[in-house]
Amino acid sequence: MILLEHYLIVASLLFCLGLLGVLFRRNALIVFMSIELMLNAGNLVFVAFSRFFGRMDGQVLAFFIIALAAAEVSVGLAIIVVMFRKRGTIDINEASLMKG
Amino acid sequence: MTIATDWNMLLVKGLPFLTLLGMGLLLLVIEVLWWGKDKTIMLILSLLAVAASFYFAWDQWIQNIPWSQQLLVFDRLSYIFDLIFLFCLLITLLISRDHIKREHIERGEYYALLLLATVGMMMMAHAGDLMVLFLGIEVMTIGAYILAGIKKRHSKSNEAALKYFILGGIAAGLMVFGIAFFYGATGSTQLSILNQTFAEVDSSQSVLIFLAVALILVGLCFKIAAVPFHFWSPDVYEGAPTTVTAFMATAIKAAGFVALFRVLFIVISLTHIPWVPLLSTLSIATMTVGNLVALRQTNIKRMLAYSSIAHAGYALVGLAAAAKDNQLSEMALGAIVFYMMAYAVITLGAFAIVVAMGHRGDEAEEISDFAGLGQRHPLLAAAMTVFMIALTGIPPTIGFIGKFYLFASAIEVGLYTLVVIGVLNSVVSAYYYLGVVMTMYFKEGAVYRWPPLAYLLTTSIFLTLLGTLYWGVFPKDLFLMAQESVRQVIF
Amino acid sequence: MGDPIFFYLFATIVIGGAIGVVFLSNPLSSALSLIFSLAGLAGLFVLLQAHFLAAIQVLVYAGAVMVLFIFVIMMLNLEDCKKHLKVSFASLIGFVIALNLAIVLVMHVSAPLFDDGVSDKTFGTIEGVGQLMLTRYLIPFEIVSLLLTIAIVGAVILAKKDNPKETT
Amino acid sequence: MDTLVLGISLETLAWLIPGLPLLGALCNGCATLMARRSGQVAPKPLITFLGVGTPFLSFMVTTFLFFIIRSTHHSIDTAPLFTWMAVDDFIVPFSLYVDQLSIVMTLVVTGVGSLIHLYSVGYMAHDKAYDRYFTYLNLFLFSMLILVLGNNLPMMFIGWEGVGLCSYLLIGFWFQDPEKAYAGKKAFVVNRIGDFGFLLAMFLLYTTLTQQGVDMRGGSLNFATLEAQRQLLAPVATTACLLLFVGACGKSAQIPLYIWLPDAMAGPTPVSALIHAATMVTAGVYMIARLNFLYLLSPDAMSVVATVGAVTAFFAATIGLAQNDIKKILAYSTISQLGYMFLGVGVGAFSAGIFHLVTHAFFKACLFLGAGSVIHGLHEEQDIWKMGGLRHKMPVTFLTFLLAVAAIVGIIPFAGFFSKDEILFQTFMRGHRVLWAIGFATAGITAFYMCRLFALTFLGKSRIDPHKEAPIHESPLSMTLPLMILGLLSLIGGWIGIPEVFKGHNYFHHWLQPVLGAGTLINESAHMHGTELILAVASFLWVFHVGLIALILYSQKLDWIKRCVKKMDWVYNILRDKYYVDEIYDFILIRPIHWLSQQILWRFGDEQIIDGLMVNGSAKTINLAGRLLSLMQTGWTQHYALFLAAGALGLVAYFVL
Repeated sequence: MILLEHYLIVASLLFCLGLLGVLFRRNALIVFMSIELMLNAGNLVFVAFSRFFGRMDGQVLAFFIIALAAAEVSVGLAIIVVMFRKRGTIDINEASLMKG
Repeated sequence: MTIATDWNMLLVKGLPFLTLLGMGLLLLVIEVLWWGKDKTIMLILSLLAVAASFYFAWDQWIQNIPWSQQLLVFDRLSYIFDLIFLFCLLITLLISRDHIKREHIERGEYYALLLLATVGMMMMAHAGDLMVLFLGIEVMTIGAYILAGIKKRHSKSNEAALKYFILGGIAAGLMVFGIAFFYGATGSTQLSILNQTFAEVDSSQSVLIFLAVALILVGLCFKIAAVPFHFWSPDVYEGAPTTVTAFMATAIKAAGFVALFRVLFIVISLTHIPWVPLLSTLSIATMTVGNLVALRQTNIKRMLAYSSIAHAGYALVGLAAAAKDNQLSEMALGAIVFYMMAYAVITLGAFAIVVAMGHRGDEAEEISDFAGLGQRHPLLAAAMTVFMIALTGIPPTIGFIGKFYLFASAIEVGLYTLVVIGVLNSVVSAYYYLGVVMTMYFKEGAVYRWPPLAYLLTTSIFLTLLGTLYWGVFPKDLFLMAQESVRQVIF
Repeated sequence: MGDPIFFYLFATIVIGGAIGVVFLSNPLSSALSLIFSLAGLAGLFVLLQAHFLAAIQVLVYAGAVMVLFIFVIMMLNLEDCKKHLKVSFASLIGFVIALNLAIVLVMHVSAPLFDDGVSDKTFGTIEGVGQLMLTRYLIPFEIVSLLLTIAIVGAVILAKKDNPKETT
Repeated sequence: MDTLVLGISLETLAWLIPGLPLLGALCNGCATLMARRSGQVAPKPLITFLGVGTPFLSFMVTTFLFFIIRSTHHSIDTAPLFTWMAVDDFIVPFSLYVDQLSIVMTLVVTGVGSLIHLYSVGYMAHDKAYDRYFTYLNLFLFSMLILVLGNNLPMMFIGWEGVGLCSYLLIGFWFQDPEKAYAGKKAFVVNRIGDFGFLLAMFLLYTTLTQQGVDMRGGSLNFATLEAQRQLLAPVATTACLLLFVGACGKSAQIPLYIWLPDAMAGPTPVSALIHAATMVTAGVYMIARLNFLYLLSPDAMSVVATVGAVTAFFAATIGLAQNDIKKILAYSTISQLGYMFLGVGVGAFSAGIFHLVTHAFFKACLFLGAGSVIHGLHEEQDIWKMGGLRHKMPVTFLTFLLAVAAIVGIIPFAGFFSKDEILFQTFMRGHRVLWAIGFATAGITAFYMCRLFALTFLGKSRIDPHKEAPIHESPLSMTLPLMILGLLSLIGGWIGIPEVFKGHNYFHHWLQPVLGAGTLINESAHMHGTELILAVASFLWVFHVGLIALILYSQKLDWIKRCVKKMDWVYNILRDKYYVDEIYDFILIRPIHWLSQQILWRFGDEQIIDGLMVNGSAKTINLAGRLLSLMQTGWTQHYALFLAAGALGLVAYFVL
C-alpha cells in the first residue's frame, strides 16, 4: 500500500538532489536543471496533498509552478547566452569579477 | 469552494496596481510600434502612471475601508507599502533618464519592467494567499533579474544577473517546497484560512508546519538580504546599473519586509517556536556583518549594498520586538514601516548622487571618485553629507528618528541587549559613512568644470533631501501614518 | 492504478533521472536524464489522479523546456562542459548539507493514509482544474500570465544581439 | 507667561536666542553655496555681518531675558513650537526652558561665543573658506543653544549630536591635511561612543516611567516631568546616571574617553577656544547639573563622577607638565579643569561646578585666543621652545594672557581662585578628603605648567628663528578686543561668587538656589569660615609658590631645567609621552592583533597612528572582523549557494528539532 509519505519522501529526495546539483555542479545549464528539479519536487508535494485532501487546489498551484518554472528557464537561458558571448564559458564560478 | 467576488470592488480597490499594469503593458506595445529614438515619451507616460497610481493608493489609504477578496487583501498596510513602492519608483524613474542614456540601455522595456516589477511588489503587499505572495515575488524578481543584466556589454552586469538568478532560483525552490508543505499541513494556501486552522494544528502535523514556515522564511530572508542569505546582494548591487540598484536596495527590500509581515502575522501564533531569539539572532548577525564588511569597501555601490544589509538588520530589531509575546505589537510594526520609508528616502538620495557623479564612460563608482567634491560641487557634497549623516542616524534627520523609534520599541519590550548591539553597530557605521564625507571634503580630487546637472536628477536629489530633513524635524505626521497603517491589518 | 509496482517504477525513474542530472558529466546526457525524471514525475501525477497536470507536465517540460535547454546546449557548442566532475571542498560541504536536509525531511515527513474516496468525477480532469483555475484562482492565473509576459520580454532583450549602431 | 516686551512675548524672545544663530548659519550657508556654485567667494562683509551679528544679537536678547528673570524670579517654559515626536504616550515637544541655570549657561555661550566670532574675523581673515567657517561656527552655536535651552532630554540630545557634528566639521576644517581630517573623525567616533550611553539612558528613563504608568502627555522626558517623578526613578537612578556619565565622559573628555581632545587641537584656534574650551566640552557638566535631582538619588554614581573627575584632573595636569605644543598644553589643562568641574558636581556642589564652568570659560577662552594670537603672530609656530620674549612684541596678548594665567592658577582675586577654591572647599567639607588632596595637588601642578608655558612664551630671551623674528607684530584690533574683554573677565568674573568668608555675598550660588536647591552649597555657617579661610589661604600660598618657582626657573634658569630634565629624564619622558597610555594600549591590545593579522592574514599597512584602546584598538578589531567576513564573499556563486543552503538547513533544524 502506497501512503502519502511515500510520495513525500520521493519529493524530499528529488528536492535534495536538486539542491545538491546546485551546490555541486559548475555548469550553469546543469545548475538550472537542478533548480527545475527543486521546483518539481514542490509540485509533487502539491499534487500528493491535493489527492490526500481530495481537493484540486494543489493541482492548480502545481500548474502555476510549472508556468513559473518555464518563465524562469527562459530568462535564465537568456542570461547564459549573454554570458557565453561575453566570456566564452558557462562555468558559474568563472563569473567572479565582484567579491569582497 | 468558489468565492463570489465583487469584481467592481476589486477594480476600484486594485486601481493602484492596475494602473501600473496597464501602463507597463502599454509601454511594451509602444516600444514595438514607436520607431523614434527619443524615449522621453516613455518616461512621461511612466511618470503619469505613477502619479495616477499614487493618487489612487493615497485615496484608498485615506478612505480606510478594509476589504478582502481572500486572495487579495486591501488594508492600510498594503496601501502604505504601495505608496512606498511608488515613491521608490518615482525617484528611480527620475534618476534613470540620464543614466540609461549614458549606458545605452535606454529602451521602452526598461521602463515597462520597472513598472511591472512594481506591480509584483504590490501583489506581495496585497497578498492574502501564499501563492499570490509567491507569484508576486517572482514577478518582482524576474523583473529584477532582467534589469540587473540589462547592461549586456558589461561583464559585471551579466555576472550580477547570473548570480542573482541562480541564488534567487534556489530561494524560489525552497519557498515553493515550503508553500507546498504549508498546503499539506493546512489544506490551503490562503493566509486567512490558515489563521483559523492554526489553532487546531495538532502535533502530528506540526512538523509539517514548522518545516513549511522555516522554508518560507528562508525565501523571505533571502529577499531582504538577511545574513546568511545576503551574499547575492553586494555583487548584484555592484553589477547592476546604478538606477536599478537604487530600486532594488529600496523597493525590493521594502517588499521583502511587507511579505515578511504578511507571513509573520499568521505564523506568529505558532507559540512553540521561540521567535524572539530567532529574530534577534538574525538581526544581530545581519547588522553586524553588514556594518563590518561595509567598513572595507572602496566601491560606493558595494558600500551602500552592505549598508542596506545592515539596515535590514536594524529593521529586524523591530521585528524581534514585534514578535515578543507572540503577538505583533503595533508600535514596533509602525516603527518598521517608518524605518522602511526613512531608509528608502535616504538611500534613494544617496544613489541619486552616485548617479549624478557619473559621466559618459566614467561611472564614478569608487568612493575615491568623490574626492574634492566639496570644492568642485559644494551643493552636491552638502546633500551627500546629509544623506550619510542620516544613514548614520544622527539628528535632525529622518534616519535618527527611524532608528530611535525602532530601538525605543525594542526597549519597550525589554530587548536591551539587542538595542545595545544595535546602537554599537550604528557607532561602527559612523566610520564608513563619514569616510565618504571625509573623502569629499578632506581629500584633493581632480579639478574640472562640473557639467550642469540634469533637471530630473536635481529634482530627485532635492525631493529626497527635503524628505530627509523635513521628516527629521517634523516626523510626527509621517509616523502617525505608519502607525495607523498597522492598526487594522486583515489577517 | 493503485498498484504499488507503478509507484516504485515511476519513483525510481524520477530519482534515477535526478541523479543522472546531477552526476552525468555531459550536459546533453543531463538534459536527457531530466526529461526522464520529469516524465517519471508525470507518471506519479497520473497515479495521484492528476491526469490533466500529467499531460501538461509532459507537454511543457518534454515539449518546451527541454527543447529550449537542448537548443541552448547545441547553440553554445560547449567545449568545457565536458570537463570531468571536480570534487572541491565546497562541493563536499554541499553534499553534506544536502544529505542532512534530506535526512531531516525524510525523518519528519510522515502523514497518515490516503483518504480513499474521491467522490468528484471531475477530479484531476481539464474540467475540474480549469473550473477552479478560472474562478477561484483567476488572480494568480493572471499574475502568472504577467510573469510569462515579463519573462518573454526579458529573454528577448537579454538575448537579442545589440544593434551595432547603438554601441558607438 | 504672556508678558509683552515691546509687543514681543518672552517666549518669542527665548526662541530668538537659538533662532538668530540658526538664521546666521542658514544665510551664510546659502551665500557660501551660491558663491561656490559660480566659482566665487561670498562677499566677506556680508558674511562677517551675519556671522558675528547674529550671535551678538542673540547675546543681547539673552542679557535682556536675564534681567527679566532676575526681576521676576520666574523661569520661562515655552509652549512647543511643534511636537517633534509623538508615538502613543511618547511625546517630545520642541520647546525651550529658560531658568536660572540655563540662562547662566546661555549667557556664557552667547557672550564668549560672540567674542570668539569677533576674534575669528581677524584670525581667519586670509582663509579661503572664510564663509564656510562662519556657517559652521553659527551652526555650532545654534546646536549648543538647543543643548542648553531644550526643555527635555531628547532635545538636549539633538544639541548634543549637533555640537559633535559641528565640532567634527570644524576640527577637520583645513582639509588638505589628512592628519587633521583624521583627528576630526576620531573626535566624532569617540563622541559617538559617549552618545550611545546617553541614548541608552534616555530609553531606560522612558521605559521606567512608562512601566510605572506615569501620565506623560505633557511631554515625556521633560526635565520638569523627570524631576516631578524622581521617586519612581530611584531604582534605575544609578544605571541611568552612569550611562549619562558615559555620555558626559565622551563629550567632556574625561578618562577614558579623553584621548580625542588633544588631537582635536588640529582645528583653527578660535574653534579650540569656543568648542574645546569654553562651551561644548562643558556640556557634560551642564547635563549633570541639569539632572541634579536624578544624580542626588544615586550616591554611588555621584562618587564615580567625583572620582573620575579628580583622577582626570590630576592625570591630565601631569601630562601637561611635559608637553611642548602650546595648544596641547592648553588642551590637557582643559581636560584637567573639566575634571575639577566633575569633582565639584560629583561631590554634590553643583553650583560650584557651574561656577567653575563659567570662570573657566572666561580664562580658558582668553588663554586659547591668546595662544591663537601668538601662533598667528609667529606664523603657525606652536612649539613653546621656539618662542620666548614675546612680551615686548605683543604687549596686549601678553597682558591678557597674564591675567588668564593668574586666573587659572588661582591667584586672589582672579576668577579661577574663587571657583576652584569653592570646589576644593566643598569636597573637603563633604568628607572626600582623598579627593580633596588630589585636587589640591593638582592645583599646584596646574600652577607649575601654566607658569612654565607663560614663562617660555612671553618671558626670558627669544628663541625664535632669527629670520622669522622680524615680521612679528601684535594682532589686529578684532583679535585683541575680545582678548581684552576676556582678560578683564578673568580678573573680575569670579567676583559674582565671592564667598561670605571674604566678605562677599555669593550671588552666584544664591542665583542658582531655585534650580539646584540643596545641591548648591553646604550652609555656610560661621564656624565653617575658619576652615574655609585656612584652606583658601593654604591653597593660595601653595599655588603662588609653585607658580613663582616655575616662572623663575623657566624664564631665568633654563640651563638648570635642562640639567634637571636630563637627570630625571625617565620621569620627564613618561610625562612627555603621556604615560605611554597610547603605547600601553598599543602593546596590550594592538600589537597582538597586529601580529596575528600579519602572521595569519594580512599586513596592516602603514596607517599606524596608534593612539587608543577605545578608538583604534577596537577599530582594528572591527576592521579585522570585517576583513574576515569579507573573505567569505568569495565572488563564487557556488559558495554563496552553499551559505544559503547551510542557512536554510540551520533554520529548518531550528524549527523542526
